[in-house]
Amino acid sequence: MAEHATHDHHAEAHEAHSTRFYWMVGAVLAVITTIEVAIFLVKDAIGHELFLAILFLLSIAKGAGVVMFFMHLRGDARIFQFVFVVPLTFAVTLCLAFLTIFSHHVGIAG
Amino acid sequence: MRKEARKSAMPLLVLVLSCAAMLAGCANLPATTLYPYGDHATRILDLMTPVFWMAVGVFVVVQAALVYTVMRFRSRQVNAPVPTQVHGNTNIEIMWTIAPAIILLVISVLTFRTQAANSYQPPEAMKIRAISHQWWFEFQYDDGSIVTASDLYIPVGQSVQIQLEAADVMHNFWIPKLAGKTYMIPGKTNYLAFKANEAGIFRAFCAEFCGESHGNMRFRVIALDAAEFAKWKTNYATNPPTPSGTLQVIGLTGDAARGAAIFANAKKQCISCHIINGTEAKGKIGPNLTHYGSRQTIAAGVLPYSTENLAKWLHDPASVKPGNLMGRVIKKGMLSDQEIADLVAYLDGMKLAVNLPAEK
Amino acid sequence: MAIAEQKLTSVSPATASSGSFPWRTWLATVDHKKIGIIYIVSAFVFFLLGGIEAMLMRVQLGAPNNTFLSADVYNQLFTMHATTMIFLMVMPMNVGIGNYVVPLMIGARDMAFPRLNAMSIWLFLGGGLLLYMSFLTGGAPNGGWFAYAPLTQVQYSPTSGMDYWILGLGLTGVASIAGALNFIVTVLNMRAPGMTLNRMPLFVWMNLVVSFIIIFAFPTFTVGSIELLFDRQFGGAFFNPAQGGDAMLWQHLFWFFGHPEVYILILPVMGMISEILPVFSRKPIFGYSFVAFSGVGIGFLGFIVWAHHMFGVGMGPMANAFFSAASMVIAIPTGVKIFNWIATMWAGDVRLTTAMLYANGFISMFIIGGISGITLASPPIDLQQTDSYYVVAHLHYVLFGGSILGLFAGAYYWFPKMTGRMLNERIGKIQFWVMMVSFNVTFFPMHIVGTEGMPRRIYTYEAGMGWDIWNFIETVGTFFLAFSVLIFVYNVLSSLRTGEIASNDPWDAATLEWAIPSPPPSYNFLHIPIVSSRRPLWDAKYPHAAGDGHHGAANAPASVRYEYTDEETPGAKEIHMPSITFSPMILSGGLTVAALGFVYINKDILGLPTRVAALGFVLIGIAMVAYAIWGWIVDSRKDSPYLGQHH
Amino acid sequence: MSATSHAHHDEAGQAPLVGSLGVDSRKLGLWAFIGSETLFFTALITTHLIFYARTKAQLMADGMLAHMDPKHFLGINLTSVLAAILLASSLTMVLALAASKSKEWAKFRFWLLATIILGSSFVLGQAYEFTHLYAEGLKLAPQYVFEGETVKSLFGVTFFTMTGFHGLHVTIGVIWLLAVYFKVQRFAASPENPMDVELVGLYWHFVDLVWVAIFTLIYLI
Repeated sequence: MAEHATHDHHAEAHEAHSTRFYWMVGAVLAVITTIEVAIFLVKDAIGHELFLAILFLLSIAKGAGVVMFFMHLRGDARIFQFVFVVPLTFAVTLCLAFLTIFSHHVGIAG
Repeated sequence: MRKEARKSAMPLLVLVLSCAAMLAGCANLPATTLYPYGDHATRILDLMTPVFWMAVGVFVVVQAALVYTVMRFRSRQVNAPVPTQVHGNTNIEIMWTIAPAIILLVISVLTFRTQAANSYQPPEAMKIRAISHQWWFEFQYDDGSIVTASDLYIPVGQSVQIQLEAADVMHNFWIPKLAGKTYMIPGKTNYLAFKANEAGIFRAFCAEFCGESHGNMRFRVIALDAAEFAKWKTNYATNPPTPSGTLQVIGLTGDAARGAAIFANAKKQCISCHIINGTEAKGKIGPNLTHYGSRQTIAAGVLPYSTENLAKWLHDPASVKPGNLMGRVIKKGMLSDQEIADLVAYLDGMKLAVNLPAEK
Repeated sequence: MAIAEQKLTSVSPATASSGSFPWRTWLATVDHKKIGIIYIVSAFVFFLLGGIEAMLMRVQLGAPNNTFLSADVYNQLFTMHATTMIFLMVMPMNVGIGNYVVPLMIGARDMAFPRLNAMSIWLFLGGGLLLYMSFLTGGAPNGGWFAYAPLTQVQYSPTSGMDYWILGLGLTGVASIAGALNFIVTVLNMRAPGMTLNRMPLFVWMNLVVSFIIIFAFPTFTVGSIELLFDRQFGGAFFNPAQGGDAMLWQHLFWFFGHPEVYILILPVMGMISEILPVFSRKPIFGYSFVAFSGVGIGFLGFIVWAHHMFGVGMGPMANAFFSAASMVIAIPTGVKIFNWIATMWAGDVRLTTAMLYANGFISMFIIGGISGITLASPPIDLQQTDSYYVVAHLHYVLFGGSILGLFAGAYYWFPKMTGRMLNERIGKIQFWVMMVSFNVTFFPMHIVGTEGMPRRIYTYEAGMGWDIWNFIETVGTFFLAFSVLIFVYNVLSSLRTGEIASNDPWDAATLEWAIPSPPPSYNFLHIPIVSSRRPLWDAKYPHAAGDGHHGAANAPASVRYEYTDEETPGAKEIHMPSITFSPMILSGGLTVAALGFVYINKDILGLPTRVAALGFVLIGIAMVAYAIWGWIVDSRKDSPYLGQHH
Repeated sequence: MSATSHAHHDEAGQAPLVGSLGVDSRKLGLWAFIGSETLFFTALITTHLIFYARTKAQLMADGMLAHMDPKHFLGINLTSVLAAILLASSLTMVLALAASKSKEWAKFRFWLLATIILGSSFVLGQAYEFTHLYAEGLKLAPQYVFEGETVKSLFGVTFFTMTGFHGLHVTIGVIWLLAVYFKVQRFAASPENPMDVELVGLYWHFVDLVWVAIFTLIYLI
């Protein structure tokens, strides 16, 4: 039944991740970190908006790398993705909502 | 049969009570939200009324459906046959998903209209600053040139914009008959604009729990006709006359002049907290006591104003209003009865010549 | 092959629990049923405490300018009343019933993590005791259960009450999160073969939803209270505007948790109602998936409406409009549930047992609470009603008229399963009517006084406001309400001794817990049942009326049968159940001791001695935790499923 | 994958290896816990961002942002190293897991020990950073002193609370790693070892993930 399917898939996903693969992921993440630091050092040259854009993309890539390959969320049972992605969505909502609300106090109850 | 009667008793009782509620609501009580005298509160009532009737409608329909179902299908024999096993019906589900959605849409639209009207801040509105303290309200006019407390004087027929601030903890500014609540938040400034339609004295409260004497934090709003209001303002701006005359209180003869001396006497502590315009009293901690004789209440709405109550307050502030600051300084017996009588004579002597409207 | 139900007279709980009370098997238990009962009993004790607090407050408010209570005591009482009823009564009562019933309903032998389960109950009790200790140590928390800043800053609330509140609720919070994780894994991973998600009983569904709400909502509260603790003790100023903090931040963090919290309180009860109505209508629930998914929907929406508790703080009309609309939307799934419940009874064979009466009382009262909720969701109306007694009426109609009436329904429904004895139905019905009437007498007038301008949380009010008569009526009502609770206590105590012995399936019910003895043996099911529909037991009894509706009749060979088993049943000995252990209790005790230390960690009550003692408590607590974890690892190895494998 | 490879519904009445969902119960529980922790750290980070924005606005108003920005406290040299350390520890962690699955215990011990050492050095590095910041004038107090000038700001409070709780999580992680290390040392044969390693690994990677966020949002931006 369906559960077995996921579970075989699950097993394969792990065989796929050989030691060499982990080293590669690690290398990529290291490179990303280096770039992050690099652009931080030249941030005045490239302008704030571009700096932020690149930085966000890089760190999202970095986080995604850790979650998908080191934590094996990619290819693992779907339930794990659910219990991680749903709160992550709430978390992002919370962060953005709070930053908006606290950016400026209207001062009218209405 | 008796069971049925009992089962139907419950919603019946609720209906009776809600009728009682409506009747009770019809009475013009001191703080009811159902007898507005201000535009802000009136618009809220105009929104509340249709919503209330929709609510009653929904209530009656659903409760009736519930009671009818239970009574009609109550098991009548011990081993009745297994009823038909109905598992659901998508069309019905969709229907009763949409039906409430429509009602809510209507309510929302009405709501947004009222929000727009009530949050509008008229540029021509008269600006008044309200600062909440544990546990009393301070009011400032004309950038602080007029400072008073516990009585908020406003003109009738002109929009006022209250600038709401808090000196210590969070408070909530509520004049049920004039406007809905707005919080007074330390570190933030809120604004509430409303207009009184009729002259009158209105009850008002702090509605947010703000510590020990939250229950004792009230004030009065006094709406005066434009002319009368102008008069009040000019009178208030002029310093009180030099104290003179005597007053019979708590069986003693209080002397205003002596009272003034006691008040000014640093040892008696009054001036370390209170201001009286045109005197040496420059304390900023407590309420400004200028023209105190015209106050509607004593200790921020705890006692109605009277020379007896004022004496009672001065005798032992802590017992009148638990936890208040003055009670920590002026302990029972620190002022002799004669001193109290003199102080009362002094404070009561400072009266403004203003014709006050009736309580509404 | 309808199964003939034979009365069980052999195993009577009286004989089972005769002789000296087996303390050890309870204090060290990891059995979800025993743990559930400890939850239920302790939650009920807290219910009585919270009720006493409420009555004291009502006496004070019974007359204007009353001096029965001092202002400060009153403030402590309303703070503790709310804190108790929310965190120490309704939540743990839901958890307790869920703990007992959910594994049975899904055909499991225990929760996924029995020791973690034991830790949760002891941690919850530790937190509750810590909270109540504050009464004896210089003042209970007095800042309201919402603890609005900056009133809860140390300069405005100098007693240790709020520190007890922070740390006590911290412990219960950890217990709740641990419990929720346990429920999630149990429901998702411990279901009997064939018990697919869309065959789960709705009570299980709601417990799953609520568990997710708990683990997603509690962290913001935890962070908020940690920051508050830093403010009060470690020189922070998160919520202290005078030093650059922000009072609004607390409110947003608190209500981001606080609003989902109200669904944590109500959804499991809605689940109970969705079990009870079908059984006593002898019909399946109407619109199973709509009822289930409306619960899920409410759970999700609950996370985007928090600021409707703050319409008055000046977020502006646009923000208010958004949160207002979102809140209104929640009324739709709620309405769907109510309509489906009524439709479930429609054309059914409605048997008005006490449980069924309470279920209907729940619906009837919840409708009122829901409707008053709609008015509160409209910002302009809310600005008149918020912080007035209207809100007190609203929240009691959903929390008492909702949660607590529903919990009584659950109590009458599952008491036979838990104790092996029936509750007395006649007394039960009397209690129901006394409670319904006195509940409305107590709380309905609050709508009126609220509309007439009575602010909430005031310890006194002046005469002549038109509030006196209603307040007096409310106070009288409270005493009858208390009386109805006493009737229940009497019913429980007498039924435990002399109540009719309960068979496996006294209500002719549909779900798995009724297939096994009342009370069930430690291992629950001798043979793990194989499930092929939403009403496994019903389908076994009434094959001609079987099936899920959309699958037609049962589509796979089910193996659901009554089991008449006990600890001596052949084969029972071979079932390996986790062995009892004190480690969870020691761990919870350690955390409680450490929390007590933290209350005083930076206080100058006796100067240095206090700090030293506090530090000592913290260290002892940590040591106990370390010791307990070691013992825990040893025990878990002892009956690790991996080592239990044979192949 | 060892835990799932003995897939069958056990009669042990205990947390089964693989339940009705086809996953390991402890792993499911830990993932849900990580989900909960995500919101915990989000709340802490959001608090910090809100108050940093406020400090910045206030400094900008006073025209002091250029030289009084609290970010001047946070040299990124040390933090970049810390970030690299934690990232490396994630790699060694996953290598240890792989080794444990292929039952290469020598390799496993090496990589797990490496993870422990890297983790501990992160904690030490953070301890050094904290003492350093205290010496420089950034304290757990609603103001900081920078070049003799005092600025009213919650930067210190929010920063230390947030990074402190992350550090606490790393510390707990190190203790957990040690426990697993010695447990495997003691019972090399026991079949649940790989799952024990996977669990501590998940937690460890999550802690690393939080640092990725903090490093970007707090240090770099």
